[in-house]
Amino acid sequence: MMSHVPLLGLAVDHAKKEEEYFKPVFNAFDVSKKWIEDINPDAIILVYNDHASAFSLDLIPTFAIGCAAEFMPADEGFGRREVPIVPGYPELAWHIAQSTILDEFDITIVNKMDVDHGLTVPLSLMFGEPDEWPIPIIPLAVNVIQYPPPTGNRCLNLGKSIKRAVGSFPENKRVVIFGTGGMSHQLQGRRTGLINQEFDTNYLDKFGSAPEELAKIPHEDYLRLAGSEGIELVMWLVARGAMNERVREIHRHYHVPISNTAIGHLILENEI
Amino acid sequence: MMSHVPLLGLAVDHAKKEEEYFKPVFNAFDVSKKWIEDINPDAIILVYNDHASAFSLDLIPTFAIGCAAEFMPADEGFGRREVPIVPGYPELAWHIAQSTILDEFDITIVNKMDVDHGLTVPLSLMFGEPDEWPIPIIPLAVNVIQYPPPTGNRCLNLGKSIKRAVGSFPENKRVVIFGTGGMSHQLQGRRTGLINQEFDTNYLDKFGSAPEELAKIPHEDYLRLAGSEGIELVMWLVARGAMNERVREIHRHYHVPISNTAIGHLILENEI
Amino acid sequence: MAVSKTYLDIPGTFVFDAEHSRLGYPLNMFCMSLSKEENRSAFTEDCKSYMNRFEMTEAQKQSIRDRNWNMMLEQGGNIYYMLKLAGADGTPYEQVYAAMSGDEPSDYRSMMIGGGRLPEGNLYKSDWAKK
Amino acid sequence: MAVSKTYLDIPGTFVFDAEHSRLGYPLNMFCMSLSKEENRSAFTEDCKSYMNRFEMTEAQKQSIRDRNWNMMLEQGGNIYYMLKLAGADGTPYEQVYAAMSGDEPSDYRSMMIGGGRLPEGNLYKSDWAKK
Ligand SMILES: [Fe+3]
Ligand SMILES: [Fe+3]
Repeated sequence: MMSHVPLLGLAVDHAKKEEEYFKPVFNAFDVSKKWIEDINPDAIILVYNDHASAFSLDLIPTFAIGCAAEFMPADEGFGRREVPIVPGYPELAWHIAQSTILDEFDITIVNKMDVDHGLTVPLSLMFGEPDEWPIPIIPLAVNVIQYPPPTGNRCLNLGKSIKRAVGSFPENKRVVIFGTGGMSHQLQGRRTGLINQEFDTNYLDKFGSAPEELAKIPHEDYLRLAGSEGIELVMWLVARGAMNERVREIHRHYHVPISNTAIGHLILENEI
Repeated sequence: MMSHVPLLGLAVDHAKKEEEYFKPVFNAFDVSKKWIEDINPDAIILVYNDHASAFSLDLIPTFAIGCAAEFMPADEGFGRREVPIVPGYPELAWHIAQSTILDEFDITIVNKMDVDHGLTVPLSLMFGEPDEWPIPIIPLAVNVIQYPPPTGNRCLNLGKSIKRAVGSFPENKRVVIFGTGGMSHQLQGRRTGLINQEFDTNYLDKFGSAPEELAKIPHEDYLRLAGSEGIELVMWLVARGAMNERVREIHRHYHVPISNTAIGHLILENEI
Repeated sequence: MAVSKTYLDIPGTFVFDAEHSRLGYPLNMFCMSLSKEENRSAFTEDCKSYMNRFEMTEAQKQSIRDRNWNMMLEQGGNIYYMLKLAGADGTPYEQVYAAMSGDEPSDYRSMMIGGGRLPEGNLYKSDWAKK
Repeated sequence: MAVSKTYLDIPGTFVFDAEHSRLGYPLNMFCMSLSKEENRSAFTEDCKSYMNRFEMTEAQKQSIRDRNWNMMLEQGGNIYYMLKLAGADGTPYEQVYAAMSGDEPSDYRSMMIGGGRLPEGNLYKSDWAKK
């Protein structure tokens, strides 16, 4: 059994550290940086979405798990992002892949994949600008661009299956899982700029205590109430599912706006 | 509701029509050719596996559905197979993709894909050598090369979800589904050449009447009893799941060997 | 499972569903191609013949030539793909958002800093019809 | 779900699971590359430097040089990939099967025409140990 599956819900995309504007958010991460340094986990499962970098409309996996030994930062049109190569964890990633497929999740196994800002920005927020990332990463890409993404319920259940997988890994490892994306935002159309603080607050309130309730939110409600890109929040539920039923909140931060987005940030730990 | 979801279990791979050796098998397809001509369906869903042509170890989708308007025959090392371009059916394929994802199957949507002999050989067997394939095809690729493939139960349930999807398509269409692959065979190692006629006969006997029982067969039993490549039989269960609970057998043929493989061939129609 | 499209009454929003994705395929793949330097150069040098590499409709090409972001969306564009065109142009994303919203960039920025567009009055097409 | 590997006691069989796939990745990707004419030519012209494009172990390269199919399997080869090498060589698949089985091609063919290898005595490693 693993001793610990804490969760970290990150919600910053597209952030540029150098800008003054972002300072309050980066400051909020000081707590989180300290927290992960203390936890010092053996692996991070990073639930994120690819933004037309590794995948395109030619091939859209609903869930894809990165099993490679390393992942190159993607060239998103400005050359590769100047961050360290992302180290993988093939043994554990393959174990999760095999285990979740036998558990009837239809995951796509990926052995070669570039990872874009969706994965590397959360790392930068948590670890700053090191020469090497300090912890191996298992990328778990979720389709949230092509409608329909997986349902919230499916995401929560995948998380539960991942928890079982990590629990049955022959070695006892401390694993942290990041759920990224969201919170409410809309990047397109005449309604662009929609932010729903009430929706987000409710989500943050229930995330620890009543995830099954959040898992019932239909796609249409995300799209309507949290903005067309707010549907990324289903990715948080994968991370939540991987935790115990009972969790305690270690840290919470909510801020509007970063660019066009409400950003929320939550650290939970398992109650044992 | 759709009026009809017949199933065709095909099990010939790697066959070369010109060889005398294959004549008995091709003759057995005369019934099937006549049958499909009479049915004259609006679409064929073709459940098959890719043989390192469209996919590789770099990316292994458990289930992938082809939503493109057409699919090129793959170059498998001898130039593209000289068969017509495979026409797709984007409206229905996308409908199935959306519907099964909302139904919590984690399908990979594919909009560009070459199709190899796993898909085109069954077409040749059913339609001979036409200038154009007479019916649009929806390719459904299943991973059966990388262990673990989806469980038999998962395949059967995907079939049921496909049935619901076809049933909710706004237009009433006659759809045939081909399950391909199998039957018992082993292509590798010192045990190569294993054929298990008892296993195959039991499979054919229960396929119509007791698919839930077959869906419980664990992977290990396929590997041990039906040969390491016999596990391809799980693909038949997708097709079976897409049919009514009660079906009638229209045609059956079983022959050993084609090359290294026991070939079985079964046509079922829904009991209404 | 039947696919209901009740999301169609969300105002000012394009849900990137099957219909949109099929319509927008060539436009989005065009945008994505601009991630590569060599493609950006080819596009800059001769935008007409570069665009012809993709099987876009005349309306799609027009929307690109005009950098008319809402028209791209109507023609099946997906914002994540479209932002690659903005990136290639060096256009700040905020400018694209403001353009789609129909506001002046400074007004748009003020709205965002003030907490963004409120949900009230922005959830149903019928809300907007009243305006 | 725990991943049990009770299939390891099937005789004369390599299950292409995670361990095998990781081990065989460069060998299989090498084989797959031979689907392309240009790669086949490059391999034929200078097999050593062509093989060096893939990060194979010495044992993997040896198994390829020797066309030792069972050794390829031991080194993580997957038969569907390996058959691309046979295809590039123009070796009939039946010859590969016979070679792996350890039989003379004519004996192997007779066995297949006679109904194939029987399951009896071929289901457990312990069956083979008795022989
Ligand atoms: Fe995002
Ligand atoms: Fe096969």
